[in-house]
Amino acid sequence: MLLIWTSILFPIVAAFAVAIGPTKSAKWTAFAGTLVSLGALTLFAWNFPAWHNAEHFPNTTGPSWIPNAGITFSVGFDTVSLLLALLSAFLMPLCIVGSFSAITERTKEYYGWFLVLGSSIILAFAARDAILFYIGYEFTLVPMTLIIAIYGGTERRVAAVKMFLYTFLGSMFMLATLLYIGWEHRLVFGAWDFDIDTLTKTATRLPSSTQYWVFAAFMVGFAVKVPLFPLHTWLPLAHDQAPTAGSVILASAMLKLGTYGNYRFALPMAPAGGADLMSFVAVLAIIAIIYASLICWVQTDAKKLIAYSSVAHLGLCMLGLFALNPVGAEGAVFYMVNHGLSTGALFLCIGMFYERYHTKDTDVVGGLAKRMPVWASFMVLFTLASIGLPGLNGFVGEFLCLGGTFISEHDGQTGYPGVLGPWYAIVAGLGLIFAAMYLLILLGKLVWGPLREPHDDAAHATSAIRLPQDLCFREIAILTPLAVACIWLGFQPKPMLDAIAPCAERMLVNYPKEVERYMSQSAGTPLASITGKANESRGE
Amino acid sequence: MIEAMSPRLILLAPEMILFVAAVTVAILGLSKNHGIRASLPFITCAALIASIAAVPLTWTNENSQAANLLLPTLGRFVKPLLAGVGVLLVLLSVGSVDRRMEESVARGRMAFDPQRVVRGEFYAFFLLSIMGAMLLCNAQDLIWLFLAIELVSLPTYIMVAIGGSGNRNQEAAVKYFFLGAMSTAVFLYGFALLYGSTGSLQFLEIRSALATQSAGSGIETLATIGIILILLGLCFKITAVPMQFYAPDVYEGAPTHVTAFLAFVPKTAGFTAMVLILSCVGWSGHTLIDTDGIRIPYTGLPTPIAAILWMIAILTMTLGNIGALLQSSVKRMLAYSSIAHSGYLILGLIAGATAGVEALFFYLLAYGVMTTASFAVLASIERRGEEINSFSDLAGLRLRHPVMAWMLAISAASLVGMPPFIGFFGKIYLFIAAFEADQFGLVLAAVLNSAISGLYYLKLAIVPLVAPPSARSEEVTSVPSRWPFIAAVVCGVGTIFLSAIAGTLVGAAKSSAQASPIVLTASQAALPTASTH
Amino acid sequence: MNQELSSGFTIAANAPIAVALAISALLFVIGLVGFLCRRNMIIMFLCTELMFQGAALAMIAFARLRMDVSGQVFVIFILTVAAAEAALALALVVLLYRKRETLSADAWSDLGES
Amino acid sequence: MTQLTSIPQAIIAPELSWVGLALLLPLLAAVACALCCALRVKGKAAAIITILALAASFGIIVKAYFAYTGPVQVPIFQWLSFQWGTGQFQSFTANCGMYIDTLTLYWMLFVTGLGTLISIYASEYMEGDCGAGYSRFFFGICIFLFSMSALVLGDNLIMLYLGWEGVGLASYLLIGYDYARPAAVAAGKKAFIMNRIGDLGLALGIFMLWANYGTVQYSELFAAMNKGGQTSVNWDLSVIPFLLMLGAFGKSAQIPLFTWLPDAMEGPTPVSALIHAATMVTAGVYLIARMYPFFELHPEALATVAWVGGLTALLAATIGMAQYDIKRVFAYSTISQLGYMFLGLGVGTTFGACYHTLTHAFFKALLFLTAGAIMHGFAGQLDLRKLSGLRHLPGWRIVSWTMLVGCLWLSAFPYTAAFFSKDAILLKALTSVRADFRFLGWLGLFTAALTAYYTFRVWFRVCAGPLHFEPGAEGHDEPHDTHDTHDKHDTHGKPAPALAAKSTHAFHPHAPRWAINGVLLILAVGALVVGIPGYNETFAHKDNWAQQMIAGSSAMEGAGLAEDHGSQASQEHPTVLGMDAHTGLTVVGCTASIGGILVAWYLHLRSRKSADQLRAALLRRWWIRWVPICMENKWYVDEIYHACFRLPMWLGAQILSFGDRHFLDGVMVDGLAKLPVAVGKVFKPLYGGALQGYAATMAGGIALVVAWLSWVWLRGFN
Repeated sequence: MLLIWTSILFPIVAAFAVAIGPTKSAKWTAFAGTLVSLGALTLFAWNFPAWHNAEHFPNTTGPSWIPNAGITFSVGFDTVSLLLALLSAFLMPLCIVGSFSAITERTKEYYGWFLVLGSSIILAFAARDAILFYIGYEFTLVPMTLIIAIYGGTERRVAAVKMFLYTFLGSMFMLATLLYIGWEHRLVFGAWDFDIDTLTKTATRLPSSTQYWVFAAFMVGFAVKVPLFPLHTWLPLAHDQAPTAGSVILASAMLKLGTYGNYRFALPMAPAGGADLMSFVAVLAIIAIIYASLICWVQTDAKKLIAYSSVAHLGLCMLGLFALNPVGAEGAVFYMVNHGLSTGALFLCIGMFYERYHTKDTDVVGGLAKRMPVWASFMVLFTLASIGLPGLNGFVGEFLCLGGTFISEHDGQTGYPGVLGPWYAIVAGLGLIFAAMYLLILLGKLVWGPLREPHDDAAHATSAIRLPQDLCFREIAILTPLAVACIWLGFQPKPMLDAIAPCAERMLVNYPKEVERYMSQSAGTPLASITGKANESRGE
Repeated sequence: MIEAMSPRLILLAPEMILFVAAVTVAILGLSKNHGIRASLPFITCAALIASIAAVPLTWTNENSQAANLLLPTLGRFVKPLLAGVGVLLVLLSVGSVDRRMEESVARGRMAFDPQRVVRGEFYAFFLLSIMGAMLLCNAQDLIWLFLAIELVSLPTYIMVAIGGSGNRNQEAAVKYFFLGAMSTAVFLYGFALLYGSTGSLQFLEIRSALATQSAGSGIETLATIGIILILLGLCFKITAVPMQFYAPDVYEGAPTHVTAFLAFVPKTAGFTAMVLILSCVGWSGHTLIDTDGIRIPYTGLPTPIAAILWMIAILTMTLGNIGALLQSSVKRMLAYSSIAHSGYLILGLIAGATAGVEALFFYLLAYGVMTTASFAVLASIERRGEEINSFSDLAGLRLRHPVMAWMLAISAASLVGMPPFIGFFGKIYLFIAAFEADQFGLVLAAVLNSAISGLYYLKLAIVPLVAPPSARSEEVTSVPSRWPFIAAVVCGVGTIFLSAIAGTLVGAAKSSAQASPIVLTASQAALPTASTH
Repeated sequence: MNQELSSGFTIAANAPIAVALAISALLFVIGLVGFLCRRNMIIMFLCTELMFQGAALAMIAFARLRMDVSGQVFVIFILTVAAAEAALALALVVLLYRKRETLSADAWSDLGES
Repeated sequence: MTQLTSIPQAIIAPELSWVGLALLLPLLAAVACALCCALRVKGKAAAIITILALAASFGIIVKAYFAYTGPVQVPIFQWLSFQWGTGQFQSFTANCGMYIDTLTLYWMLFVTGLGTLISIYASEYMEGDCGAGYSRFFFGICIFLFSMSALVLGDNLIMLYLGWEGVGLASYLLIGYDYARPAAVAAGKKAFIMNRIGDLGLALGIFMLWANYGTVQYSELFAAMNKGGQTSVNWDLSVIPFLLMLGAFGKSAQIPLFTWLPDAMEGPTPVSALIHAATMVTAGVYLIARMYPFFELHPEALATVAWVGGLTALLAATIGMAQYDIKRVFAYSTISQLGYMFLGLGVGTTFGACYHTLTHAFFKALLFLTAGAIMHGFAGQLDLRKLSGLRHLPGWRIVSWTMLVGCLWLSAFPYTAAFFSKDAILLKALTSVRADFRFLGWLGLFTAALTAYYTFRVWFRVCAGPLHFEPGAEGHDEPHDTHDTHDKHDTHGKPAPALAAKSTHAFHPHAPRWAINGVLLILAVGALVVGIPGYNETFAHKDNWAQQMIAGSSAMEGAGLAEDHGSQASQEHPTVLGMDAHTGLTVVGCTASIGGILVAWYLHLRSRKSADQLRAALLRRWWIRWVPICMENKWYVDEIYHACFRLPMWLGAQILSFGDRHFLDGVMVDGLAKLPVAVGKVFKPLYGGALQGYAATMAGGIALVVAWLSWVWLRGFN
């Protein structure tokens, strides 16, 4: 409890310290702040009671905040949220160190906002009160918007405004839905209460038609954040314009808020709606995979490419989530963490060569393996992790997501019937091929091949801090932990899988019967055509 | 009657304090001594603070019971609210009334001339207007209501005219005055019709009369039309459709500190009056839950009233927001935003009963603080002695006045409803109230509108923080007086701090919204009138 | 508005009430129309006074109908307030006339969406 | 198909976990090499580490071979496993463990053995860029050996998949070893992506197996098969073999996924020898042999494999006939031989396929290494028109003669090891009851003749005849290894081939030294040795070692031991051309190979002009012209793929990215954002600024309300 609040609030304290402290020490203050936050969270995770049992939200209580609206300060973790919070807290100090050379003016504001961003993300993951979650979820927009709008590229203001408005619109729907469920709870129990478990209990009691709309409204909110096709267009622009560290946090932590929202709210709260819209969301996810992958293929801007690739990857993650069986859910949650690690690392790598060449255009720069072998080897490693090479972290998530989708249609024996199936898995599996294609093309242009460098040394002159040709110690120190994490999770996923399993099951507890209901009545609905196609794949 | 008089007088202690202070400042304003003249705003502040202190002392239950008011506890929250925001508004105006004259007197370019000094009057009218708004809380009949509203309005006309110098504020004054007079006539006629239908001016009697009407063949058409006319007339005070058209011009033309005043005090007065009128009608059965969780269908206000309020709410928030999108003038934009916020507030009116009214007053508090914050920032900077107007003046504000830039950003974030600022909780409360009234449609509209409002509030935050300074904004300096700046900081911090104690504030608002026990005939509770949707 | 007029008849069956109400409504509308049509600010103000008086007349009529004095009391207050407004209006008009040497309301339309 | 004997069941044997060192050592060596890379070690430390590690793991495998008693399953640690219930289908278990049976050992023996030898060879071959890429090269080798061992040793299909993609990665890294050359990079990319296509099939096959049998562990799967196959429910199992097949085709470069292998020759020659000839490309054969029982889930599955194999063999052979680059000739011969193996698997003799894998591993590695030695000596020269009579050149005799050995073996010269292995396959095909299998058998024979021809075309051109050579020009289109280039930037200043031709006599090819020669000799001996099982069977009529090895494993189905009991689906008295099958096939096979060799001798040694005349003659006749053209242009397969798949997809991608930026974002999103502004403009006139305008609007509003009310009343609202 205390540790959680430390990890949430200490960054804010540090932010104040940064604001009033001298400019010179700002970055170190920020670094210390994030380290303390990470340390507190790690300490909490170290003796976290519920790693292996299914006890939901262990040892969490909270003082009441607004009693007559049932809003409390209660925070707590289950393993999934704890993992994601750890991921964010883990990336924070890396990002801050990564910004040392990139951010040269208005540093105090930058680090201050970065700390606030970190704490609000952790708050969102830690909150067990829906409104508290919303506060964290929504407030991340403010620092991120400012970080993009102040420190971003040439179109930074457009990008920032678009990101803000797009996600804001989505989350307003989400808020309304939360309040609606709260109201339903108020109807039944006569008092407002926003405790997530309570809301879940209430929401699952709603008639399935209501749940349908609840789910749809949630999806509007979270699909923007994930982002799910066709609501993804803010992401490439934001990533393209954001400073490196901003991109890292955006991709690794903020997008996870969307998938986490699905895991924590949309799916468990409206199982009937989830069952009804299962194949619809799955189809969107698959479209996202193929669509984004194809776009990646023709991108020449390295950062945009990674941005679109994370659209594709999170599409796969959503697909696994909506396979609605433990395999898919395990894979999806695992994939959230892995995507955070590998994509974040890729953004860091791109940023590092951007700091040296001041261009992200793979037609201009290339063949850097000769110039920056160390950078190149990290780049290759993270790219392979992102491709999903077995033995690296990406594989486990991808494989389980696809497997979950594949067996989703498999009747009864898994205990989790579903309407997806082999056809979904096959089409989504093309994404794996595409991923190899565009990421290897990126490698081929950027890392391999004859050396190509922009000839104007003006670019180098402008860089405020002279950087060595290859990575300096600081940069290696940033990438190494990520690399270790990628490899370790690839070779030793077991503990994490065991930790996720009970949560995944709890999320899906209502689904078997709901999906049965849906399948029994789905004949004739427009979605049934898709499902029907999946059924044909049985070849019987 | 007589024995009921004394508690009523005691309840009026805050108003009395303000009245005495008003007379005092009006006289002191004529003093030759510059120091005395300079101290007027602070005397005003002192008076307001004193009246805040007076409320809890005097507003005891037995007093309010004895005063047989319709909403016996209304003043307990609304009066401190008015006075509290009033203090900030006074700070906002420090140094801007009579500024030219005071400067030239200080430079000795002209002798002090009691004929031309207006500061005394200004603060007197300031206090009187707030006093009128306070008096509303004690209104027990239509006459009192009418006089109180007029007492709120008339001084504001003058404040707009004398608060600053130049043509724009006089144009604002004339528009405000004439259209205000028209709206007054409208609700006056409404009073007449209501009186005609119920045969009494006393709220309690009107309420029971209407109760019996609705228990019978429904509320008389005459009364309905009367109430609707009253509401439409009051829409002028709260800048709601269809009476909001004056607002952009007047807010833009009036001096910034007066604009801030207009954006809060008349609006609060208007909403208080509306609450009083609508409590006469009674949200007879807002959603009732029996123990099994079975929902008794919502029978709220009579259909036409509810429907019209419904339309007014949606139109107001929508027109306000889309109007604000087009603006290049900050004050005009804020005027539209205040229109939009009235739209949100009407949700509370429709939801009604305790939940809606408490949400309404809580949101008024939030709105007062956050909108005052943005006006305070505008009031604390100027360009070549003119008050700043366009966004391009604000560009790159952070370079010279970082704190003000941040305050503007904070107020914008709060106005858009970004957690964890106070505006967010205000919105949550309104939505909750609307849900309790089954007004899902209104919630949806409000949600969409908040999203739209993001378009321009974001501009208000981004321009000072991010945009590079323009040629115009290079000339922006802070006004000589530091007090507007202090007010801005107080409000900015307030938007964050108040959200931490939101629970307490809501509790206070709740306690203020209880209606005096209504004599609901059982038949009335049984008869469900038509649902609003 | 037939039905509530009829109800008026039922309460006290004497015609003048309806007439008075009609006249009050007429006064109000005349005032409104004049307010909209005339450009001279003083006349515009007088039109608002007309609207006030329409309301007042209705009030008196209802007081008569209800046999209740409070309506008439209200009228006295209305007159007072009207007087106060008149004073204010004249002061304002004079102030504005000094600026522009005209009483036309159109002279004051610099603000507004352009 | 009914099953006679059940697959031997594995027992859990944790005590054998020391075999895991065969997995661990290459991995540790890889880490060590990576360290060498990071520390920029100048010397040959990486090579030494690698050789030691691989030799050690070879030793371990040998020890395991002698310790072998029966199939065992050796758990190591839990990898990718979790459960959400107690039911059979409510868990997913893919641990890091080993499944050791004879098939595993059979494969691991030549994988680790050849791995060791070739890394010895490479230690000299690559010495040119000590300090530069040397450690990186051996890092790749170690990664490869680790992945290959995981592929073969793994006790479940996920481990196999791990190795499957791991070897793909290794080949990607090693093909693109010389990353400065776009050709090499592109080749690596192509290899990885085409393999990925196969991998998807494999992955889907694994899912399908899991969905139907609730496990991906060999032991449990085989147990399920022994119980008579399908334990699950509703799904058509018959797709499983086809999905697995796709993976095998990708990895083993069969139609339709074979085009990556020739390009892979861009890599250094040891890589080509180890990965793209001897070991990795046989992973497909291993997969099918390992999962052989499941290929009977669909009657036509094996037939498909057979057809694909036979056609690939022929197609690759025809292309190989028309290539001038030695390594490419050998590459296509590899594809062709792999085709034989698939043919063998398809017609039902896993023994033949696996035996051919073994022999092929040796002689093809040998051939590639000789080719590498030539490249190494002649500055990357591989054009067989520009080299001649090397055996007259001092210091090149070993290379020439070992190459001859390799060529004889490849052309299945009578009573060489390859002769027996190829016989086993063709015999099975020709004696099959199925007519199409018999046809494929004759096709295989024809291909054998072609093979003999193009193999000896190379040898007669390069090693025989008058001495004459031109050095290659490093760093241009010719595949080359970085050894001779002391400085990359100088390569651009190097003389063009023509110029180099003039300076022939100034150029002194330096002969290979002991490491290369030694390895060549060992391999030649090895190529002889692997013939021994064949001799035993044919002359001593003893049991064939390879056959026993295969028969003891899950591939026993087609191992042919059961065949003697006449119960297999083959003719009672199989005959070829009326003779007893064995003799007949011997005769025909000898004829085919010797005939091919003679033709090659005439065209490429005796009168080399006639070869060109023949080509010219063919080109002159319109009705036959297409044959040489298509053969020289590899039947335009790459171009067809480009036109049919890559180009349309690329265009689609362009359209999508344009649409995403300008339509979805530009029109839909921004348009939606502009909507409120547009609506706002509509209301602008209402705020005109005229006092009475406002008054009128307000009055109008009130009037509207009143009008609405009265309308409501007229139709009654309660």
